Amino acid sequence: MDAIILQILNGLDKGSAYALIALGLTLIFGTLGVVNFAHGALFMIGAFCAVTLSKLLNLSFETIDPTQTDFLGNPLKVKTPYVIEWFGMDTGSAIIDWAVPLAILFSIPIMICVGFIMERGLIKHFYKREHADQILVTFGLAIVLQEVIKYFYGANPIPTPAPDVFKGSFDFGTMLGFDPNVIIYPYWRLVYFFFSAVVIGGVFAFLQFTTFGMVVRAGMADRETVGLLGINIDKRFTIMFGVAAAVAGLAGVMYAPINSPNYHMGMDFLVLSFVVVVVGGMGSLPGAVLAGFLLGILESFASMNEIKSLIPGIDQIIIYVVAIIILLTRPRGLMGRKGVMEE
Amino acid sequence: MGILEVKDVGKRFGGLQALGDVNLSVAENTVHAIIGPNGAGKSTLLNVLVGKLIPDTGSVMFDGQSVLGRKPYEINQMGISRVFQTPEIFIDLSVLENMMIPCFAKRDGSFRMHAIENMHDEKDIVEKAESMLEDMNMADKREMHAGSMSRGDKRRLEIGMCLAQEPRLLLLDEPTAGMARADTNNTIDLLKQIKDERDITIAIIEHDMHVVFSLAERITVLAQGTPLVEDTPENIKGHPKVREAYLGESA
Amino acid sequence: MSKTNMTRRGVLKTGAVAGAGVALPTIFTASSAAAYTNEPTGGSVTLGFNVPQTGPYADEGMDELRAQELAVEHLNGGGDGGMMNTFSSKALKGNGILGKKVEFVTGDTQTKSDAARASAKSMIEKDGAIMINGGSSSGVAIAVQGLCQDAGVIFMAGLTHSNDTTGKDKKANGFRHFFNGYMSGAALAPVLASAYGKDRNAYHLTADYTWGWTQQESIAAATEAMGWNTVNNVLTPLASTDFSSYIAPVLNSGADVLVLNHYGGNMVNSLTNAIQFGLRDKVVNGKNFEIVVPLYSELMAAGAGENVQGVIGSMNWNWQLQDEGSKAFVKSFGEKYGRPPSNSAHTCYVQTMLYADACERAGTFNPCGVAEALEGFEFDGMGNGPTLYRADDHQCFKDVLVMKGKDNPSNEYDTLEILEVTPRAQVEYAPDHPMFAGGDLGSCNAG
Amino acid sequence: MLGLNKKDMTLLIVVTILTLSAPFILNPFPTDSAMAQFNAGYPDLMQRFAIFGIFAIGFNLLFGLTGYLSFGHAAFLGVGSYSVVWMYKLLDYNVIWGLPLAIVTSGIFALLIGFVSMRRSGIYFSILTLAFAQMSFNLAYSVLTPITNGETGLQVYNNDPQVLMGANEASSPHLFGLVMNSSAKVGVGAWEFTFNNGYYFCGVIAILVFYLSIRIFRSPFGMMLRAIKSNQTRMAYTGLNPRPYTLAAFVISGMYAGLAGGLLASMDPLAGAERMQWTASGEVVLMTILGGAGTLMGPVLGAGFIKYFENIFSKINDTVLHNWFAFLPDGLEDFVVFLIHPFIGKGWHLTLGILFMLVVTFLPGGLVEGGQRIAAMIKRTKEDEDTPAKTEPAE
Repeated sequence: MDAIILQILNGLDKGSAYALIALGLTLIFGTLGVVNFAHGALFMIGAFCAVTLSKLLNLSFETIDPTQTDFLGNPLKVKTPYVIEWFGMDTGSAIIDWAVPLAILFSIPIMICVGFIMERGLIKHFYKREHADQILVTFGLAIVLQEVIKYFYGANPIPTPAPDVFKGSFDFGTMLGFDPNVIIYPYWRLVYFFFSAVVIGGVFAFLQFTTFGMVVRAGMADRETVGLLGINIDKRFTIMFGVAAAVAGLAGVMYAPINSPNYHMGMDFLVLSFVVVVVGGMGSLPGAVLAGFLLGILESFASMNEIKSLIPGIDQIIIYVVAIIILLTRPRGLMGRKGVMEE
Repeated sequence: MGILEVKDVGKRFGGLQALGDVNLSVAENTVHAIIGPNGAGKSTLLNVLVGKLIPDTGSVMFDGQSVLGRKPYEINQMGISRVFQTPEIFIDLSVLENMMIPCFAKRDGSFRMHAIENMHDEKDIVEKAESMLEDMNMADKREMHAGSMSRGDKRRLEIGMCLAQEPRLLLLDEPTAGMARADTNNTIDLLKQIKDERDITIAIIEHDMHVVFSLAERITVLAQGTPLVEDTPENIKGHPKVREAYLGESA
Repeated sequence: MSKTNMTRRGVLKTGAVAGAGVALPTIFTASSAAAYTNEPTGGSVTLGFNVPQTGPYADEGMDELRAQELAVEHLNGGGDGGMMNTFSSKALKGNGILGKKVEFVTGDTQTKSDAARASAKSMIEKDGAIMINGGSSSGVAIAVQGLCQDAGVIFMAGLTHSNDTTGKDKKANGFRHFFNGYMSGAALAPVLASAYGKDRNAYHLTADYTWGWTQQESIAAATEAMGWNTVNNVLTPLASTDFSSYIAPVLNSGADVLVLNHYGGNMVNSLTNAIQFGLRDKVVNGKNFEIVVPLYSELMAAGAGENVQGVIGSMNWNWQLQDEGSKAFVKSFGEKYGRPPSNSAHTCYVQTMLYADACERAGTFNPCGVAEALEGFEFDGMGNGPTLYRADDHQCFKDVLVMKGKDNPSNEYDTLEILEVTPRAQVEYAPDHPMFAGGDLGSCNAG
Repeated sequence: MLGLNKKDMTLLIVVTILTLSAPFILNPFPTDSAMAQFNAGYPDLMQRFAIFGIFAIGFNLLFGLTGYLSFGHAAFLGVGSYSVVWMYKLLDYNVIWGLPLAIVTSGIFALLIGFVSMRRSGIYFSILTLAFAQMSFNLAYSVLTPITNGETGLQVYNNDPQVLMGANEASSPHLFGLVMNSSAKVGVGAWEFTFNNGYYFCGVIAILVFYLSIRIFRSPFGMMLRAIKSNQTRMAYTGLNPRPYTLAAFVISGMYAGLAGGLLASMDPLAGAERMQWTASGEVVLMTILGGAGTLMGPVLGAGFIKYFENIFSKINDTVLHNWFAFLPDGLEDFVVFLIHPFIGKGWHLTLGILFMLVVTFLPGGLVEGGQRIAAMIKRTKEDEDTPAKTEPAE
């Protein structure tokens, strides 16, 4: 029982990351009809926004301390971050400590700009092209983006810790009457879960309750008609691309403390996020969220020892098995519309 | 006993009764038109006939065999060909290739693996396709990209492709919809010619009364999913019920 | 020049193909006169450095490449000579190898067996490389080692830690300086026992592929011999990025030690995840919960950041060692590149030196001669104390370092501290030890 | 001749001549010149050109003709390789046993995967094939290690049965004694050309399967596949069942992939699990689109293009650059090297990514379209006529 609760928690947390990435992907697909293989790269850039802010806050000046030596035997250069110099030890280190949450604010304008530039500069020329061409060009873009990041930050993962207050884990077990340490969950992962719930809720509310969102939803359903009404749908779609990029970026910022960001983390999530989107149904926002959580939970269950001992290697393939079963029983994924991407 | 017998066919979409107790008999070697206002169930009926939809109740017999539950390609192989409202042709292929495909389908059935032969070495197929193009007055366009033709030519090609299969029943779904008057007249002439020259039954769904009365020998009027009346064109013209249900609005 | 594995019949057939297929040019030089693959004929000799330049291990590959370039510089008499001054063998004179200037070509393994073999082949076939050096995973090392055996060149393995490299998959043309899973276990177990006590329950998370299995087997055997109990061993998929679902059940299993048999990105993520769960703050069975990472590297430690603090693991070498050889190497590397070398850089540097030295001593580049010179070679002054290249399996035997994550690192390179230098005698094993059984060195191939 | 029309015959002859003379064409620079870095005429890379050419030709039979985009073809490549290496282990190093088996096993594998995946179309089909291939890769890397030797890759050990192994038989892959990795080198002046048995073996097979693919393109079957890509509705209402056609195309292209995988193991007797990974499937997709999907030559060009980058650009390092630009004054030399540095050696991915974007943006029909445009330009200037270039559907 405790193990199951634990894995449900795990699954919800994994699922929230999957759902966030898939949400942006399916948003772009649904509005623009573009298969964006560079979406994982947007997630990665988001994580590197957190890395960059953390590096900026740690920008230091050097003073030479003659009492200590470095590895070559020269006097050690001691680095002091400007932030600490300016704001004093306490405030300064607190600001550095909170780099990741601060990066949320820092990343939103950056990601929206990245999204705008991508859409206006490249993607818009591919609306009328075949999906295969879209895949190739966005895949090329993904490679370019990750190589640029690699050029500046190297291939090694860069530790980007969460603020100190979120260190350690919360003991759910004692709340539910289990022994201590039976059901524990890290604070930061709980934060991630609630954060993604808020972002997902925000996106849905935005589409549901604003005029802008209504037009976009209508455009997703029937682009020509909305165009005929004299509404400049293209401009709105550009904005939607920015929003999708921001959602992917936020997912990345908050993910940075969970796993140290590296330049290929986007590719690691690419296949998975496509599976999530397709299982949910291409172009369906609720489908993407549902499929994200479903696959997250099933993946967590598959990694339980009890299940692994029954079916060896099941955790290696569970995502794909589920994808195959769902696509064969529900032809257009969980909540897909007919006629999307079937030509 | 007609070549096509529709008995008590009903089809529901959620709360909407699209078809209710449709009975229809199409006699062999006639031109039978099905008319009716928008939403009368014409398209649903057509989709049932070609196997795209399965009705909730009733039976559809073609030449004594049931078509229900069969896939569209199987029904086609039984001898029913369909012409679509918007011409459905292979736009990426040449006109001759378009015409060769139904010839292959007629000769080889629904699947045959002939991956090594050169298609131009299939003399009987090429000859048949070319003579069919002659019949359609399209011989000069044989090397053309089918997608680059005018709409009227596409329609002509599609009808030719259906005829190349030597079907016993040709279903036409508003064949002149969206056409200019000249093209419409050409199509009427073509269909008349087909009717005169070939051993074929034609069922036509049409909105344009000019087309219907130029071609049809029998007319069924469909309204709200049920046949209102079936008769000859002359009688239909004067039928009060039809005037009320249909002609009145459209006139 | 290169004709790999040419049988007599092969020559005839090839001649026939060439004769039939193309009009032969008037100037025909059949170069089958060479005594072995890529025999250097001019004034220079070409070494092939095959390291990951793309993919997750690219930074490690970069560091290996730096060390190899440094070694070439030293061999050609440039720089301060580095370890050439401390090396117990004095055969190298700083005038290249056997009087020939050393040149090198590089290839990208991408950390994939196929790509690594392709780049090694291109260096052998196209650039005339006489040996291949480098690499940063066992799968790649074994694949390239097999290739070099077939092609008739020497393979000096870089970072490869699987027992199989010099066990089940050992080859006569392949040599490994790096330590292995068994040695990690043998070095770690006593230290772990004294640090954490003999009554411990270990929970293993193991990367689900060959290297992970051999390391897990080695560590479990060594710690069990000290009295530890292995509670569970869970295999984790290679592609995992999030290990939370494997780590969550650990606390409730009765285990009080978590052993992470992961490497590279897997290790960084699994350790980071384990620290997030606060495992090291917990008390289980009345003892502090501990985490062990059997194979450490500097880059992994840097990637995991403060999460490595207090975590014990093992290494082949570390720049903080204070022997003369290490100091000389760190100095010349640090002055050239402004950073201390990693342990895989050290291995690649030493391997290049050892190869050059063996050529000098053998008086030839012939792989069979070089192999003979390396087999049973005892040396010192290369940073690991007295070292033996064992003839039976081409494995180096030397001291192993037990490391611990530093609590207060002073800079980004100062993440680990040396806990103990385990003497060579303690990590030695018989060539027919069951974990290494099943292989066959075969005989050397000169092409 | 050979059942081909004049135009196809010319193409086949040109391809044959190019293939047979590749050792010359690919080595245009003298061995000791600075440009020798760009020579591709060494056995391993030439073999890869031929093998990945076969892989891409096969993939194009599915994707180029039917439009079904498979993301799982690498699985068949892997199955082919494993089959061949197993035959080495059980029988002997003669590739005659393994290659037919590779084609058969990959065909069966393709039939199973295709039968399930072909129930869906569009991206749903792509994801199904991707799922099957990733499952194969993950299992081959871990649980199936007894069959695949996991991370290390399947290889021959001295204690393998090898029941047919003769006393004097070569201990590396061969065809009845024709050892694959033996070569003859011919020096002509400053040039040196390598003639490798393995390359000619792959080359001849590549020509054969290229010929076969022309025949399939021109056959009624090929026309049916193009018809499916063009209009599935008309297909069904013409009494044709699309599924057996697409399934047959899937199986044929799977067999091509299996043959390519088998040849990889015939040139180099090791089968690594990585060749089944999705990135490997993605690579063949890129090759085909880059070269020009649906054309005869496109996939071959795309395969050559990508393999050339992978093997040649990745090996250019700073030292090489400094050698090239040594003639420049010191400061300028460093500056030029600094500018080029990010794009070569470890940056070859970046260059490839940029090229993908450029090609697909400006040449929607791939490299073949580029060639056609250049040809049309030449023609136009020659004839001095302003007729728009007509794009051929299948050329």
